[in-house]
Formats: sequence, C-alpha cells, structure tokens
Amino acid sequence: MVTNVTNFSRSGLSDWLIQQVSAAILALYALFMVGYFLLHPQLDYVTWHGFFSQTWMRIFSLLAFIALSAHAWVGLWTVITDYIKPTRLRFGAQVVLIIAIFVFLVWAIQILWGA
Amino acid sequence: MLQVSIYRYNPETDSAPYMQEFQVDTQGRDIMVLNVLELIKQQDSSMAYRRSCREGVCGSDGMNINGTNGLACITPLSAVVKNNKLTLRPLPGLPVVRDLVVDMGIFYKQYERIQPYLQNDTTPPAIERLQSPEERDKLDGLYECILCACCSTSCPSFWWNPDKFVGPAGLLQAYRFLADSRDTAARERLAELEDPFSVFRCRGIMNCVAVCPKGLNPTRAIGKIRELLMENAT
Amino acid sequence: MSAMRNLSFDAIIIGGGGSGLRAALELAKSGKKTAVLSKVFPTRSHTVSAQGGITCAIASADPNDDWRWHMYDTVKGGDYIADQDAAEYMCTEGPKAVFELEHMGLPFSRFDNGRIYQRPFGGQSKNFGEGGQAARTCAAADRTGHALLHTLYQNNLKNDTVFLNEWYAVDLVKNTKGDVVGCIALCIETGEVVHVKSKATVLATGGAGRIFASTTNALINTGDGIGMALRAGFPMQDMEMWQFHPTGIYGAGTLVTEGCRGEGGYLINKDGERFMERYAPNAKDLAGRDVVARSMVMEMLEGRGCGEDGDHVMLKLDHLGEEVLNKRLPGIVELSKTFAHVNPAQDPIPVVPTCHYMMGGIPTNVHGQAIMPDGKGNDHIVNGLFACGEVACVSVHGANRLGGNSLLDLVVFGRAAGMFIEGALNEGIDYMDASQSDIDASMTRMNRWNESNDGEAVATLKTDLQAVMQNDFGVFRKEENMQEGVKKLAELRERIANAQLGDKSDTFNTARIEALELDNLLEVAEATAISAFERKESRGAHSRYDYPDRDDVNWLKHSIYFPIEKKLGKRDVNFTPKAVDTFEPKIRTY
Amino acid sequence: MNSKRPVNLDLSTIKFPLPALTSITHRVTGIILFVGLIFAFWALDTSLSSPQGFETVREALEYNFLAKLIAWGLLSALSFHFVAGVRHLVMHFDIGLDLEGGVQTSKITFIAAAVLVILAGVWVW
Repeated sequence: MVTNVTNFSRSGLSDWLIQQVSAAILALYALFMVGYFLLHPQLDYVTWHGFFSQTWMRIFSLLAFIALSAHAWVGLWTVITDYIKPTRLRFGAQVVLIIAIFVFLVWAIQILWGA
Repeated sequence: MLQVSIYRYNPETDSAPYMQEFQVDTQGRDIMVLNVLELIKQQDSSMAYRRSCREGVCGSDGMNINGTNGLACITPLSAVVKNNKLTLRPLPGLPVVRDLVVDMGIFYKQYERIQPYLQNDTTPPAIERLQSPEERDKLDGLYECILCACCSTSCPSFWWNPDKFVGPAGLLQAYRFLADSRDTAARERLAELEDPFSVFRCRGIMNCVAVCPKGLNPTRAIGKIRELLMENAT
Repeated sequence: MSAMRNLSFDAIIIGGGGSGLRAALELAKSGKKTAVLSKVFPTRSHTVSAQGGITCAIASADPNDDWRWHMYDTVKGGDYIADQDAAEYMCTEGPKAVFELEHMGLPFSRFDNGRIYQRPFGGQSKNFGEGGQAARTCAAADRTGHALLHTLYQNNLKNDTVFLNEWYAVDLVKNTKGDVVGCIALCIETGEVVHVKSKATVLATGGAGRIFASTTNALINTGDGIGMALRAGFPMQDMEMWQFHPTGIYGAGTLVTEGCRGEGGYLINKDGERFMERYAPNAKDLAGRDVVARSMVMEMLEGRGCGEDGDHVMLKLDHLGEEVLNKRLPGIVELSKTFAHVNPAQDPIPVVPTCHYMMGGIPTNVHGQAIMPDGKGNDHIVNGLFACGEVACVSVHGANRLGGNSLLDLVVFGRAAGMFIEGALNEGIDYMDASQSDIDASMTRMNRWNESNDGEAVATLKTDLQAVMQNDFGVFRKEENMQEGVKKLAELRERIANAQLGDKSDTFNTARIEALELDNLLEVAEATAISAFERKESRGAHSRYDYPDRDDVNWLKHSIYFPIEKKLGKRDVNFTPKAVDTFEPKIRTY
Repeated sequence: MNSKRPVNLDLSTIKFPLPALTSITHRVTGIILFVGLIFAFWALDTSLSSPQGFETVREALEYNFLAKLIAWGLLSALSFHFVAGVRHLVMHFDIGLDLEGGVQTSKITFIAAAVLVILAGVWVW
C-alpha cells in the first residue's frame, strides 16, 4: 500500500468516488446554468440578482462550489504528484493549490451571501 | 535497403545516448523486426538487445518500434515501416542499461508487490481443487501475460510514478488472482491496492490496451479491481 | 584481472526453466541457501513455449486411467531404451506433481465436472495399447508451458528463492578429486565474473535445438549445460536421439502443438489425402512423433509434398470450427496468422518436421544425480553434480519422447532432485575446495575469447555449424553424410578455436554470450554427430538409410559418448521397474 | 551507477493513440478551467454586486474582444472536459473499454466537443 501524507483522504477509492460524485454535480450545475442563460437571452440585473437571491439557488451554487473544490483538489493533486518530482517543490505546489481552493471557496460564499 | 535508426548507449564509452543509422538489405522480404536486428548484429556485434523465444511468447524483446511499443519478433516490417524507415528505441521510461536493453527492476518489483501467486488457506485435496469451466473462463485474458512490459512502459501514469503506481501489467496480474475462484486472499489483496496510487493512478489512457502484443486488456482489469474495491468498502 | 569475488550457496541451480524452478522451489521451501542462476529472466526460458500440455494419468478424462498404461506408452514410445525404473518413477509420481502445480495456481483448462481438462496426444493408449486412444495430456488451452513456468516462478517468489537473473554460467569448477564444487559465472549486466561455490550444482539448462538450422527451440537453447559437462570430461548418453516435431511452421520453424491433432486436426499431402492412415492405420496422426515425422518426409520424397518445391505438407484444422480453435488452440491461431499468414479456421497450415527435443543428455538416476558410466558396465555418481529437465537423460524418453512427457519430466525430476539434495544437505556434504588452478582451468575458454584479436565471426561459424547438422543429421541419416559431417565439425572446432570476439566490453555484452554459446553448440553437435554415426541401427528418432531396422541384439542399449576420447560406449538400459513387470521390447507399430 | 543511466522518454518520438490524446486534453482543459475560475468568479461577483457591475460584465462580454476570447476559451475547455468526463463515466460501465471502443469513444468525444466549441463561439459572438 502506498502511503502519502498529503493525500488528506482515506483512500484512493474515496478520492475516486469524490471525483465521480463532484463531477456529476458540476455537470448538472453547468447544464443548469447554460440552460438558464439560453432561456434568458436578454438578462438584466434585477432578474439575475433575484435569481441568485433565492435560497435554493444559493445552496445549489454552494454545493457546486464545494464539489468544484473537491474535484479540483483531487484532480490537481494528481497532476502535481505526476509532474513535480522534487519534494519541496511538490509540497509547495500543493500548499499553493490548497490556498487557491480556499480563497475560491471563501470568495464563493461571499458572492452568494455577501451581496 | 531499409534505413534503420537505433538508439545506442554503452555506459563504458558514451556519455549520452545517440541514434545510429544502419542500412539493412532485407532482400525485399517482409521479415520481423527481430530479424532486422539479427542482420544488424552481424554488421556490428556490439549491438545489445534481449531475445529468446522469437515467437512472441517469452516477452524478451519488447521495444519501441517506430514510436509504438511491441515485440520485435512478431512485428513484421509491413506492419510498422513507412517510407522505408525503421526506428528502434528502448522501452520508454525505464533506465537504459545498454542500447535497447532496459533495467526492468522496477517493473518486476511492481509485479512482485501484488503477490502474484495463488493464496489459499484451506488444506488442498488429494487431487486438484475443482473449478468450473465458467470460473476458469474468468482467467482468460489475464493469465496469458508474458511480462514483456510493453504496456507499463507505454503508460504515462507509470512513467511519472513507476515506484507507486503498480502499472497495467502488475494490475492485470492482481486481477488474475482476484478473479481466481481458488484464491482466498481477496480482502488482503484489495487492502494493499486501496491507496491513491497503486490502482487509482490509472486515468483510462488505454495505451496499454493499444500495445499489448497478446491482445490483453489491462484497463478493463483495472476497472474490475475498482469495482471490487467498491464492493469491499461499501 | 582483480581478485575474483566468491558467492557461496548450499545449492546452485543453473537454469530458470521448468525443471530448475521446480528444484529451486523444493529447496527454497526447505530453507537451504539456494539460488537460481539463469541467463534470461526465468519466465523467458524455453519452457514458456510448451503448448499442448503435461501428460499424466490423473484419471480426469477417463476415471479408469492408470499410470501403468502411461508407463507402457512411454516405454514403447521410447522404442524400449527408456529406463523402466525411471519411467515408472515419473508415471507414479506424476499425479502428485501435477496436483501440486494445480494447488500452486496453474490455470488448467477444465471439464464440466471441474476437473483438469485432458486431451489426446500422440502415442497414448488405454490398457497397454489394447484399449484405443487415451486422452492423458493435462492442458491450459495451448499455453500449458507458459502457465506452468509462470506458476513455478510465482511460487518461487512466494518462497523467497534467490535469483541471479541474467547471469551466465561459463564452466563447471571441479576439484582435483573430480567432484563438482560450483561454477564460474558471468553477470551479464555488469560483466563481473565470479566463482560460485556450492555443495550441489544442478544443471537445468534445457535443450540445444539451436545446433540445427531449423528448430522449434528458442534462440537461447544452446546446450550450455551439455557443453559445460562435456568440457569437464563427463560423458553424455543417447546424444544421437533428437526428436523432429512433425509440425513446425514451414519457413519459420515455430511449433504447432500436437494438441492440434489431439483435438482432431490431421495432416494432408498435396492431393488432400490424409496420408497418416497409410503409415499408422490405428493411431493415424497420433502415432509417435518419430513415426509421423518420417511419414511426412516420405510423402515429400515421393513427390506428394505441397508447394512449388513439394517441401512441406499441410495441417488441416478448419473442420474443428472457429469456436474450438479459439477455446482450445488460441495460441496456434495467433502463431499461424503471424508466421504462416494463415487463418487456421479457413486454411491449412504449412508444416514441416523441425528439430524439437534432445532425448539424450547427462546420464542421471531418478534423484537427478549425474552418473559417470565407465563403459565397462559400472556407474559412478559424480559428487556435487545434478541434472534435471531436458539437459538430463534419466532416461524416460529413450529414443523418442511422447508429447506432453517433457513437462512431466521437468516437474517430476526437478522436484526429485530438490528433495534428494535437501536430504543430502541435511546429512551433511563436504567436498574439498577447488584450488586456484582448478578455477583457472574453468576460466580458460573465456580468457581465450577475451584475448582473441582476429579470426572469423561468431555468427558465420554458428550458421555453418547449423548447416552441417541440418544437412547431415536430419530426420533420415546416412553413413557417408554423417562421416562428412563429423569431419566438418572437426574443422569447425579448429575454426572456432581461432574465432574472434569482436566486442570486449563489460556491460550487457551479448556478443560475448553468443561466443560462449557457440562453444557449447559445437560440443553438443559433435557429441550428437559421433553418437549418430556410431549407432548402427534405426531406433526411435534415429533413422538410418543404411541400417533401416532396429537391432535389439547389439543396440538395445544407451549410447555413451566419452568426450575426451571422442568415442562411443554402451550402457545397459534398466528393465527392472519395481511395481510392474518389465515391458519387453516388441515391434513398435501405431 | 543506476542514477547515471539515461531514460528514453523523448515524448516527441512516441506515438500517442487517440484515447491518449483525449486523456491529456482532458487534463489540460481541467487545469485551464481551474485557472479560468478567476475570470468566472470575477464575472459572477461583479455582475451580482450592483447594476453597474452587471453592466460592466455585460459590456465586457459584448464589446471587449479579450473578454469574449476568454469566455469562449473557458466554454470550450468546459465543453471538452464535460464530454470527456461523460466518456469516463461511460467507460466505468465497461462500455468502449476495448481497443476499438476506446478509439471510437475518443472520436465521438473530439467531434462532440468540437461541435460544442463552435456553438459556444456562436453564442459568445
């Protein structure tokens, strides 16, 4: 069994499942948003803002952003461990990735509830 | 005259590998790549490559032939040569010992890691253990692996993590034992494979399937292992 | 050269094929300090190419099958110079050895009742030849050798056997008393030469089919064990007995298993006639291999061969149907497409008798101990030297091996040697160490190559040697040709002694290995030639125009080739099995 | 000694079958999307923050060539990543897991993604 501290998760299986489930959520969200834009070709601020003020939309969006964080973490952690071989550099890249994901998540919450 | 370009490296004389050009008279016959190497070895006895059975069952002469991994002994020129040019390089991703000979150490180590032998903790009967033809059929497409390493050395995931990712060849064998109705160590085997590297580094690239000289399908076997891991965990 | 490193083992097994790995497994389990030294990674050994199966009376296809019937077939197949004590041992121990393989995980094909699948093979009968064709060959599709070799390798991994992979044994080391105390070995990867000291040295180096131009054998089958033993002065037994397999793919020489005929395929000549019906009315295409091979050559000589030159016949399989072919003979379908450009589901495969197996070799007893017959009827054990597998001549195959008996030979006698050595080690073995001059003696020929500055190339000499053997010692043999052949080989010995090693580098120098192999090919070829020339009869695979009949008065004997005098002697065949009556020689028909 | 041994891994000499190209493109588009999140988040944040913000985003997407290009690029990356992801999902159900299947589904992926990329271009412009 290969162990790796920065895996931050129980197993490759859970990583894999997380990636599948988050992908499904993101796919749904992406389709939903594209559909919304197609249905509202002349979108204005009021409609747009109102749309995002609804609680269910906020929760759906938050779910999508959390899925996004997980999806990006698993995917990019894989990319980093594939290509970056020097340990310090790889660890550094992982820290940057975590911070970036954290920033995006905070930003997302702020967008959804801060406005 | 066939134009042949071969990766050369002799650690005793060369600081770096280089490509050497040869002209080979095939007399217009559609011979195997291994026969071309034999002709070259008559010109230059210092050319190093492995070979044994010369019929595609021992797995000695895996190499990169015009950009694709394959066995030299069962690859006819007509299948690979275009514009009269043949380029031979060692299997990608493994350290080169000399010329077309690579150090297979880490490949074998990954094979050994999956405990490639039947484990059964029950006392064997006086005759054979019975196995139905249907149970035996599950081993088809798995036990035929000849350990030539064509698959693993065509796999980018194995290139980047040869020490952590078991690779297609090893995983095909891992599933060969998981699928054997006579093996009782499935749980232990799966536990060894659950981490994020051993199995899950497979990204479904399928280069392994594309190059396997025996027509085997490691990608499918890996999928089955994933399913078993799911069953085991949920 | 700097001081040579020593490696020390209780037992060193030279060769990583079926018999070597089976011997090693037995010793590894016993905890003895053993190592397998193999010039290729073990699963690249020639055992991997065995297709049809392992013959053994496990009573699966026929619940009434009997090891005595198997023994009878084996003795008859060997044209009565198989040692009956050895054949008895193999046939009685066989089932145990096969069941062990199954327990180790060998993926045998199965019958509906879950037992091991068995198919008919040549020379198999029920009830001592009276009960018709038997089906006794246990198979894993047509990849039995592959399945067997991998299973054995895997179980050696499980038992932590030490492997010296890609090491080449150069020569045996003998002490002044004539005991074998190890070998000189070359690490192919680094070029390092070491002295391997060992209480038991097991030669499991396989066959030497590469002495012929056309052979089913792997390129590595260069008779290294025979060469080493002959140079060390040990005699060889029945070296004239070379099996030509009826069905080598025409042109390529790759093997097409007898299992094809076992599954119902048959040979046809250019008229589409199933000619074996004329030569062997009962067994037809499943007669002994020597019989079938000769019949094929007769067809060609009489103008009924296929192709423009009438130099091959055809193996017809299409009537078996695609399903059977894919299920039972998938490897053959593959090989035919690759090497004959034929899909056997549609067209017949062009085949020709091709050198396949060396029945002769180092004379041993059933424990794998090498024997030194003195030519006067006495056998002496060679201390420290063992042999098993194709390199050994126990002899269970006599003058002609039955299909599927080689794999059984490997596991039964590999296992036997392992068990015996374990016992001997437990009792304690102590031989006198080799002196520096003993070691130097074993280094002579390698030093010769390393110091060679000009001379002919190895490849040319090898081609010439193979041509001599092919032309003068083939399926049918003739006094004048053989005499000429022996002379040419003597010349070749001179030429090889002056040949040149072009590349003297250390790292993975395959040119050096090929040069060292050439010496061994020559030793085997010469032993074969002189033995064949001297055996003045036709028996089993040894078939002479000038002596077309079997001569039991003078030649119901093993031949013994003495390398130092280059003379042939005789040794009695064992006719005293323990549990059955002697099978008396009869006229051999199928 | 081992450490000094060269490795043959000059990717320009190695042929990559279509499924391999699908896989690497999936990976590359994933990375692009992650980096592109900055723009998407900026657009979402700004458009929701105030009517002026909304106008800024709308105008950028209507008149600013660079913004259009970025939007189209991200939609293209999303299209491919989406289709290739669906391909992965399909493969997990043992569909197209053999040599021909892998090539077929790859072809479908590239074609479907290309169609979506064009549609996205039409939409943005």
